[in-house]
Amino acid sequence: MIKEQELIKNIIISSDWEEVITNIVIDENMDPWSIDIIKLTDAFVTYLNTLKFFDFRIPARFILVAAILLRMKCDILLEEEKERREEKEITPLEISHIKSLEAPIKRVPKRKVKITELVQALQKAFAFKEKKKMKKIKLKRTFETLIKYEEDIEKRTDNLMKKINSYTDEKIAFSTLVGVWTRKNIIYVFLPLLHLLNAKKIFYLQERFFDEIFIFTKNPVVK
Amino acid sequence: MNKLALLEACLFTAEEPCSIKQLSRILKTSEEEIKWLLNDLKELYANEERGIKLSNIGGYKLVVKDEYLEKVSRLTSHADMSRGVLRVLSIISYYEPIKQSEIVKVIGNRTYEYIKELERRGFIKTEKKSRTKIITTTPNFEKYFGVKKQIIKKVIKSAKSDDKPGPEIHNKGDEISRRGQS
Amino acid sequence: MNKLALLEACLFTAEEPCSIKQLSRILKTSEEEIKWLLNDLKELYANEERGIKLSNIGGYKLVVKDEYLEKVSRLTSHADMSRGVLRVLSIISYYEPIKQSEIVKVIGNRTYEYIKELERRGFIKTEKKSRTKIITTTPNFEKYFGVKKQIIKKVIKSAKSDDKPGPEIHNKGDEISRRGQS
Repeated sequence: MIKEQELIKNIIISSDWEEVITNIVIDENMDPWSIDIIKLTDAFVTYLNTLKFFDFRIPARFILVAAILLRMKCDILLEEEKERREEKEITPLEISHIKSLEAPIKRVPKRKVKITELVQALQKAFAFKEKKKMKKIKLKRTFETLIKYEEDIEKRTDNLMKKINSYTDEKIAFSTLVGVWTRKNIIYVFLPLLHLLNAKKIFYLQERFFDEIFIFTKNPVVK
Repeated sequence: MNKLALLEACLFTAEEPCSIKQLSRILKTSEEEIKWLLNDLKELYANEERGIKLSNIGGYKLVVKDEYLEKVSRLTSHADMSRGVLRVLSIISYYEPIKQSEIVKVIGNRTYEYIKELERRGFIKTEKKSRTKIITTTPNFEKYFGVKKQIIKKVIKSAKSDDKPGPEIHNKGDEISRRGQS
Repeated sequence: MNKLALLEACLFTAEEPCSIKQLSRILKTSEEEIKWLLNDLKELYANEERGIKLSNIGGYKLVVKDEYLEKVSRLTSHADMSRGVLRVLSIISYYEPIKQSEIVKVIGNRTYEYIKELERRGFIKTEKKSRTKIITTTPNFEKYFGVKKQIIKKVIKSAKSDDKPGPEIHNKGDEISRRGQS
């Protein structure tokens, strides 16, 4: 709407329609051919409704400018249509008999390897070996951490169930259980929650994706 | 360090034709001197005992002399232009001046990129006319193929009178490729 | 048609070094004459005004003279050795004599094809020993880099000592792997 309101202001203060078009292009940096005239009219009606005093010169100028913009749009659409028709009318070239030219040969200039490059290659080979070693170590560590997590999942599930039971409300928001909203905390609650859900010890409801998840101790649907 | 030798090494190694500006940067000398050196090199290659020459199409580079092209072509597997680009260039050379839209009609949308490449390499020039481009070949086109435009056109036309079916557009061994033997 | 010129055109164009046999087929002349012509060409390039020379490593081809290599190398993106091949060659030059199986451990299965290429180009020779191959560099290796093996090794070692002691290529400490470092 803002664009249209600017335009109306432009129409009111300009002295003639040429000035309006000039202002559209220079001040508003707009393409006069792409102005949505329906939106513009709607905005104008809104504008008229806010007026306490009615100046007939303004609607008259507005109608003139709108008509000119409409005319410009028609012209360009007609021109495009004409061009499209012309393009369709192009008789396809007869090319089946044209043999393709054969390209002259291309020599690919290659250069010799420099001795510095030989040295760099060796350094890369060493780095490569190092990387391989590092990868193995990293992988090992990751596994170790994962296993550690697995170990106390039962304990965490029990703790979470106790926490859920401690609430008197029949529905508890997931965010309440998480407390401080950090990635670690979320996962720390979410994983045991999945276990409880799987064991059918709790039920959940989420209206829309990414919305709050509500946890119930009794099946809310049955109720 | 010999300047003429370094110039030769540059032109021998360069993948793309070199500009005088570029050469003057590498040789650390004036563009004026580069022009002199290029001239010396040209004279050096003029000797009939030499199989290469200095080419100046879109820049300077060393190329095999025309008369030896055919004989050495089997030593490299690379063509200098993709088949699509060559096909468009053939159509242009046959019909020029020709509208870009007419080529698009038969070749499809890749025409635009082919034409851009041909223009970049200086084989064609385009002139905007209302909404399309009018395309013609340039003198570089003749220079590159080493034959006059009229002869190229004749070659293509004579293919028509043979009345061969179309699909072998890209077959090897048409007359132009044999120019090396003439 | 000038034979010397055609020979030059061949060596200029060829992607791979040419054998005398191959050249004699293209020039339609005896191998004896090819040898004479190659000699003529070599003399022609000996002039200090020339930036290129005749190389004879695993066959004949034209290459840029060593002293201009550094200045012109950025003009092409193609080195005449792939990165993988170069990496394997660098390992061989540092540790030689080295077992093929030891290189496979670092580089992986592509080692086999890289070694085949290096052997074909005459940079290394292999000697079968029980289940693996023992690899050493050849005089062509020195010739290509234009420096003695000992100097190449010194350069590599000094570059190595800049950083941490080289992570050993060989997990198992057999004698072969350590000889190169002594």
